[in-house]
Amino acid sequence: MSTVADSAWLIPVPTLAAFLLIALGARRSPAASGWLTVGAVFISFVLSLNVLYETLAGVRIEHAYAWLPVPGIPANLQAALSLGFQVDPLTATMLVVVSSVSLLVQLYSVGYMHGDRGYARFFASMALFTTAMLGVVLGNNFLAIYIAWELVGLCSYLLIGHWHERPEAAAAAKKAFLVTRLGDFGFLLGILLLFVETGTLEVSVITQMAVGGQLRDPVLTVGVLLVFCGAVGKSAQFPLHVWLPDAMEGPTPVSALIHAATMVAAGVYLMARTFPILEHSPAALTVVAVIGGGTAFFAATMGLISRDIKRVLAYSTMSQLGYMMLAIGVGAMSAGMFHLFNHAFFKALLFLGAGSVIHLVGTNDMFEMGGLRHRRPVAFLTMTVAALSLAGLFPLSGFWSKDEILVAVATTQHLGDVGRTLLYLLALATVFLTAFYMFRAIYLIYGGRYRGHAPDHPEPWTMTVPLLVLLVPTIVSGFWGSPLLGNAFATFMEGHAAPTAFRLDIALVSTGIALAGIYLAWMMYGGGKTESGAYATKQLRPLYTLLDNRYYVDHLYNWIAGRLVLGIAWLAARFDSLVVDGAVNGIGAAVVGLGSELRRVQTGQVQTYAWALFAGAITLAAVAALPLILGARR
Amino acid sequence: MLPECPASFFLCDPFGAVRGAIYALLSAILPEPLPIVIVTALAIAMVTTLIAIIVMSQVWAERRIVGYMQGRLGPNRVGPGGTLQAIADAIKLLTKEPLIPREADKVVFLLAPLVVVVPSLMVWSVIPWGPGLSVTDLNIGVLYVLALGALPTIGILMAGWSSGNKYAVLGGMRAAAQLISYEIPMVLVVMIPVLLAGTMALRGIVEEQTDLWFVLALPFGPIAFVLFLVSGIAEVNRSPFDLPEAESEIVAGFHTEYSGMGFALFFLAEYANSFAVSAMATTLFLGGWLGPFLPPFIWFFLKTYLVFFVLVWVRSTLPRVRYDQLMHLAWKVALPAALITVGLTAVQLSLNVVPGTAPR
Amino acid sequence: MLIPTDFLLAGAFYTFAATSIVGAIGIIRARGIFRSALFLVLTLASVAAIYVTLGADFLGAVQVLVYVGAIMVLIIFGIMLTPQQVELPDIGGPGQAAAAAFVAVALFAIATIVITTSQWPRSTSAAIDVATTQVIGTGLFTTYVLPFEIASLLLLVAMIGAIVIAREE
Amino acid sequence: MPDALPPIYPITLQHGLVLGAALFAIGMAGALSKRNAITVLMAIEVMLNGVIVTFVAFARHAPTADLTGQVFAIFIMTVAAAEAAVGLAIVIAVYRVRRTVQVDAADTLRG
Repeated sequence: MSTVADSAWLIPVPTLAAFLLIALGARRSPAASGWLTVGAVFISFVLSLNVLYETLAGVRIEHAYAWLPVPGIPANLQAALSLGFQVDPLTATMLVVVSSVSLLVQLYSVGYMHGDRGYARFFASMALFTTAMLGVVLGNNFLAIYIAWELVGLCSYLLIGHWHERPEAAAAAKKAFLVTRLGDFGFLLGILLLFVETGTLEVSVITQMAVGGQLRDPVLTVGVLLVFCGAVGKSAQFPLHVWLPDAMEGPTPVSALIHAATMVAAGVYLMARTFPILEHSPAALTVVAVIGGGTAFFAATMGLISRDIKRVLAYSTMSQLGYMMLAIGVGAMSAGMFHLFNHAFFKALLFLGAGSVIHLVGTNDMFEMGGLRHRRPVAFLTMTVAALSLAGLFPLSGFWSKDEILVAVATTQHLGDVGRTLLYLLALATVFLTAFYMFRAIYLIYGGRYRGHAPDHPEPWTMTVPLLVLLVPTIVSGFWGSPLLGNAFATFMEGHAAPTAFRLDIALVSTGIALAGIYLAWMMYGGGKTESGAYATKQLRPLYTLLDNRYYVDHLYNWIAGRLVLGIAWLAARFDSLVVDGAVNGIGAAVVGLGSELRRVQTGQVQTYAWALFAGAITLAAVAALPLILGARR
Repeated sequence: MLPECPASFFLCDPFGAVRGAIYALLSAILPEPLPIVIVTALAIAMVTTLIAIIVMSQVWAERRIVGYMQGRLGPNRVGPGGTLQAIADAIKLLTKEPLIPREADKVVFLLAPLVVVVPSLMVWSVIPWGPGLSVTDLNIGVLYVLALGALPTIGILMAGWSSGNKYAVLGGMRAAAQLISYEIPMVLVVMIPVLLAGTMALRGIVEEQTDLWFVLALPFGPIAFVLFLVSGIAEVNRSPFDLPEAESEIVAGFHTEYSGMGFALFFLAEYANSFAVSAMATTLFLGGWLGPFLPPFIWFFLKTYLVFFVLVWVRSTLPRVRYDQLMHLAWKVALPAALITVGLTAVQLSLNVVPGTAPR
Repeated sequence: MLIPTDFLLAGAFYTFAATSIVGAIGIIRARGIFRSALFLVLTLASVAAIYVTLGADFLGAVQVLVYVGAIMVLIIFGIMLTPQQVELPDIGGPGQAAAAAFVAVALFAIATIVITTSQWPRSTSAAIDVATTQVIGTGLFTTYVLPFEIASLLLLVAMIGAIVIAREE
Repeated sequence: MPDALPPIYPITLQHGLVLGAALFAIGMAGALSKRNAITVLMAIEVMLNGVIVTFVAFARHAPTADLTGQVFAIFIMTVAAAEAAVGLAIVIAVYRVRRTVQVDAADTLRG
């Protein structure tokens, strides 16, 4: 049977072609570059929808191709170095998420980036980014995933540093690249370890070996934890989270695409992809759960005090990704993926809405906004719905997936009672914080009167339409996994009936907590008030300072890089200049003495050297042929 | 289309029939190596005679056509309609005193015309005039033609260098640069018929065109044909690519100092090459000798002279290009176009979507 | 009773071997560098003919196309672009010439002794009856695909390098 | 009847090898003794041709007809083309700076 899914490898091709066309010449026309990219992503999106449809009908595909059949390379190595793709529920879902969000964000960028000097370059990078991301999702073995994974990293570097003439943007781009590289190094080590142990890079084969018991601890645990390092870097989990807030220096559509919907989700996707391996290592599961839960809470607290709307959203993203990791860590992969699926839409919507108001007022500082509900009613409406969804209120999409995660944490078999209770409480606290900071942002931006001076100006339709389109999945996408439809998402994802059922008590508790958070935000910031926030800041000065300095993690890294490394380097330099150089200089002096005698051999004439070379070679040949020469004489 | 020629059917392949008869006769009276040697020698002699006739006919035709296009008569005094004008010219050239400049490097100066003319004549040994009708059919025929096409460059450089005249040196360098620049798209574009036919033997290429002339092998056949013609015109230094001998800039280019016999040889080589390019265009793209009703060799000559007419037409229509335009055309237009066309043809073949050819 | 093909082939081989060696010596002995280049053309063309006698028809054509058509034109261009160098004495001092001649003769002597006294596998006297082009092409794209790719890379690097080195500032 | 032939033909492997060695040796003599850098390049081409002749002779007389020798000949031609291009570029660059192409004039490295 020939299906669209059979040709799923075609999905990244249009965007790649768009990238090449822009690079090769379409860049001369910015408008053409933009619409070329949008058109290409649209094709990818349509194909992805087809693939999802077929996958829902039960199609499962895995193809591998030997990409460089070179005689002389062992067959097993060739097989390992094959590239291929698979189509399964996980891939199909991610394809739709990535291509749909990319499509809308790029449509939005056509308006948002209008008049930018690097317009064509921007779209070229975006097209390549989408290609890479689709590649991560399609790849069926670690080699393919890793190649696309690094390409995603490269594109994020290009896009965060899009305004590279600004030093902060350039620094942020470098930071993002280097920090994620740190995680990627672990990922590469993990791939190599698993390859050495199993002799293959194909995820499905390694999974079978883990299930069948050929792949055991400690290699199993160490391997998946190293792979998890890559996910920690990409998904900005503690302790490699430091790049994400800075990455907000990039254009807002970039933030929406990379830092909310797709690239950071790649880490979660990777853990979901390797979940069948991961679940055989309880220790690794615990690490993932603790890091996920910890990051969820930790990032949410930092979001409380930020003045920068995009940073609030960035912390929120880290926090939600922590949620997804937590879900995977407690063994509920489908709950994590479900949250990823919903989150992609409403977080993209929030970013694009934020971009809409930033585009209007020209600053990211929420304290210079206010009252914008009149000027940007569409953004106000859609962002409020998205914020409600993020806070987890019935019946929006966030409610269903967050609830599923909470149920999974509360009922997990993987952790002890104490750990389960702690993580559950942490998750609930995060719900409260999330509701609070989101509505703090909404009130500050849209409530009260405008505190800035920017004049009003109309918004191009390309920026409004994506907001409205994204509103639809923000409201309805949750029903796919809701108990109203029998947890269809989990069944689809895991291939059997969902393990976690809906629990009314937990739903009520979490809804109550979220409402409390919104109420507190209304109390403090309702109607655009800013005084109570300032008062709270003054009263809780030490805590504020701690949060404002982001728990001093950046300082710690700077100290490690600046002091510790430089200190060791200083010691090494002393050793080098005294001990090593002393020895080298001594030898050197001896050689100089000898050389001044021998230098007369060097005529500088290249032919002299060539003559010596040939004479030497001929002497050697003569020695080797001596028996023959003597034989000839005889 | 005529069916496969029976060897004895005189009208269909008169030369083949005669050759068969001579061979049969000789092998009856002589031991084995000699008949084939004699028959081959006869064929060479015939083609050599043919060269003289063809070149004279070309010179006459070109001058008459150009004359007509320029609204004048052209040669019309010697012989009926001026047909013997070329013979008169040849006699004039051969009886002129050969001048050798004092500054010239005499040996090289005298050798240069030979180095130019011999490869031009050698090409003729593989031209397939009809089924089974060529001096020899090499299985690397296309490559042989291309390799021989590269040799005259050296002769031109020799002529320019040895004349001891700066215009000649400049003309020689221009010619050499032009030849190697257009050689590359030429080599690439010739690969398209080779790819389509699956052989480099010229006869094989013609036979593969029984169903479809390669010029019609859409979508790349026509592009390749045009590219071949353009590169071919440049390769034989004809207008509008006749910069090496641009009178208004560098006198007569590399053959400024040649007169008499030497000039006659360059002249002969130029027309022999023009015919060879026309013949190769016919063979590679226009189905060679294939055609209905008429004997194959007639078809071959019809098509070849048609292509030659196009060359003449181009010459009298287009102005000479500037040197930078020439190089621009070679490296920035013809070469990429040829590369892309060859690449896409290969893709087309590997996907088996070439019209008119059987899937391989 | 002669076998004519073999006889002709042997005659061609000896003729072209002689011309190639004459050409090679001519490169060293010629008056003026331009003539050296012409002698090199003679050598290269003769060697191409020798390939044909050794059953490498494809290679012979490629030799003419690549060496004579491209490399030699390049070299002659180089000669023309470096004027005032043509008439200078082109051979090194007597010591250098003697040393060079000595290693060359020594090499040739050793090689000849080794070649003539070694036991070579009995060669097939029948000419190779294969479609050389096809066999070489298949070889290039299967067994030797890696060297082929590296050679392509080498050409690219050489091209870029030559442009960078020779370009006027 | 090959066995009845005079020893002068058919051409054997040794003929090709000796020719290759001769070309290589002559080229080497030229490369070591000529002063003009372009002549040195030409002499090196002769050496490479000697090597190719050797390869082709081996290919002709190899027991298997896979033409490995001819394939390698093609690689050598590739290298020769690259060498000529880069070599001439260097010669021209040197000429532009020092107004000479004599190899013994470029002796900045003399000790």
